[in-house]
Amino acid sequence: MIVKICAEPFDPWQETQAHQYSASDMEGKFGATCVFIGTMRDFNEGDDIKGMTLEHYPGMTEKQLEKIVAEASRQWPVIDALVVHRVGDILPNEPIVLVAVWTSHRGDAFDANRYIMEALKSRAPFWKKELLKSQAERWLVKNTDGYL
Amino acid sequence: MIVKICAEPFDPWQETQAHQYSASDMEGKFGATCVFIGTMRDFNEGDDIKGMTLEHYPGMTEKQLEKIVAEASRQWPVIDALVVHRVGDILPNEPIVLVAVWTSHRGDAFDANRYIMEALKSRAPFWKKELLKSQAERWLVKNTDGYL
Amino acid sequence: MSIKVRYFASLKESVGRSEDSLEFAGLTTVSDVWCRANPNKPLPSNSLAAVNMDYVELDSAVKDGDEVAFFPPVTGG
Amino acid sequence: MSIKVRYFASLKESVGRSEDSLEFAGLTTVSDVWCRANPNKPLPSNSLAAVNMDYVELDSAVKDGDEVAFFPPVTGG
Repeated sequence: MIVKICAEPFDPWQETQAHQYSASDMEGKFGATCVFIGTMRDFNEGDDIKGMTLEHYPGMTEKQLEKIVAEASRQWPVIDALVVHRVGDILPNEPIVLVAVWTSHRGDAFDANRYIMEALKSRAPFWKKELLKSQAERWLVKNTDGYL
Repeated sequence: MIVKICAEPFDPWQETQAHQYSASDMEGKFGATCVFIGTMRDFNEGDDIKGMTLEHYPGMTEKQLEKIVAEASRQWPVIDALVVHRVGDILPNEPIVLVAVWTSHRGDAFDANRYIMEALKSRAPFWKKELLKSQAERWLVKNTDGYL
Repeated sequence: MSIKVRYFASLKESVGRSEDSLEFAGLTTVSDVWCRANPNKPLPSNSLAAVNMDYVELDSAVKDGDEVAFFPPVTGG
Repeated sequence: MSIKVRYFASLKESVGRSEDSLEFAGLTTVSDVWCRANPNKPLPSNSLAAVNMDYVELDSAVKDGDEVAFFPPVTGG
């Protein structure tokens, strides 16, 4: 189980692949992998967005993410999990968050991944400030719920 | 939306990355990507598995998969989707199926992906025959439900 | 009329062939196609059937030129 | 006792600094820490608080050496 905060752009496919290939004891043991990637869009609430700055609370962010992954692992039989989250200045089309979960069966992979994503969105201390095309800046006020 | 049947081993990360990068009109437009990968395990129902042969019904398989993706796209606002499924002789640790879904919001990506996976498991004409370490062969009789 | 019949997976192994070409006169259904092709063998109860690559019920009508397929429950993914 | 106070995001901008070091005597709670550090400014109602990097309620006790943080609702992911 790995949690990483990343100040530079990252490639979610490479991260997931590298993590899986490095865990050679998982070979042949997992049947299901669910990966979620959140990517920065170039629009939000009707405005064109030029970029975004992601602030975090070093130390607390990692602590909360590790807690969330541990909670998911208690609720579902998670074989391995990887969480990568960007901080700093982000451009549209760049990945913000990657959550990957390896399990034996598909239902558990979906459920555990979604649990981690929802918990991350509501509890991991990150804050987004958007830079609009008009040069105005604004803090995002709250995250939306991922269940309808 | 692309559906592919693949007679050779494939790299799910490369496939997803290549698909996303080739769809340049999606750049900055999607916020969520959910990827599911089913991988062959080296054990099943208490037996060690050496390999597996996946048979399909060429033509009908593609037709059913395209139908399933179209159904998902009617139920959720899917921006793009990719389905890749192996056929032929498969070894443990090789990917069997890849489903990737791009949407604006995370809930839709999870829901649409899971819908496609469940429908694929119950309706896409594929059949698995396992080769046990004992050299015995057996057809899998049925797929399990992915919801508990 | 002329009907192509296809078999897959364990059903293919149990009938011992992967396809049949039937020629006969008159209207018919999917289950009649099975009986004509396999007169002494009942269709296993959990079998699925397709006509022209779409799932159908066993009492569906079949017309000239159709491709009828029989196979066990699917196990992909 | 000595308490380190930290502020993040819009709350950091609105108080105009990222941290404070408080020294005082006696027991106290998280909301007392806010009042000592920001005597003329009420804590915005939707603010979250943490002690030593764990979420806490505003009436939680604070002890010598704790790091107390205040921040707006989180918006990661």
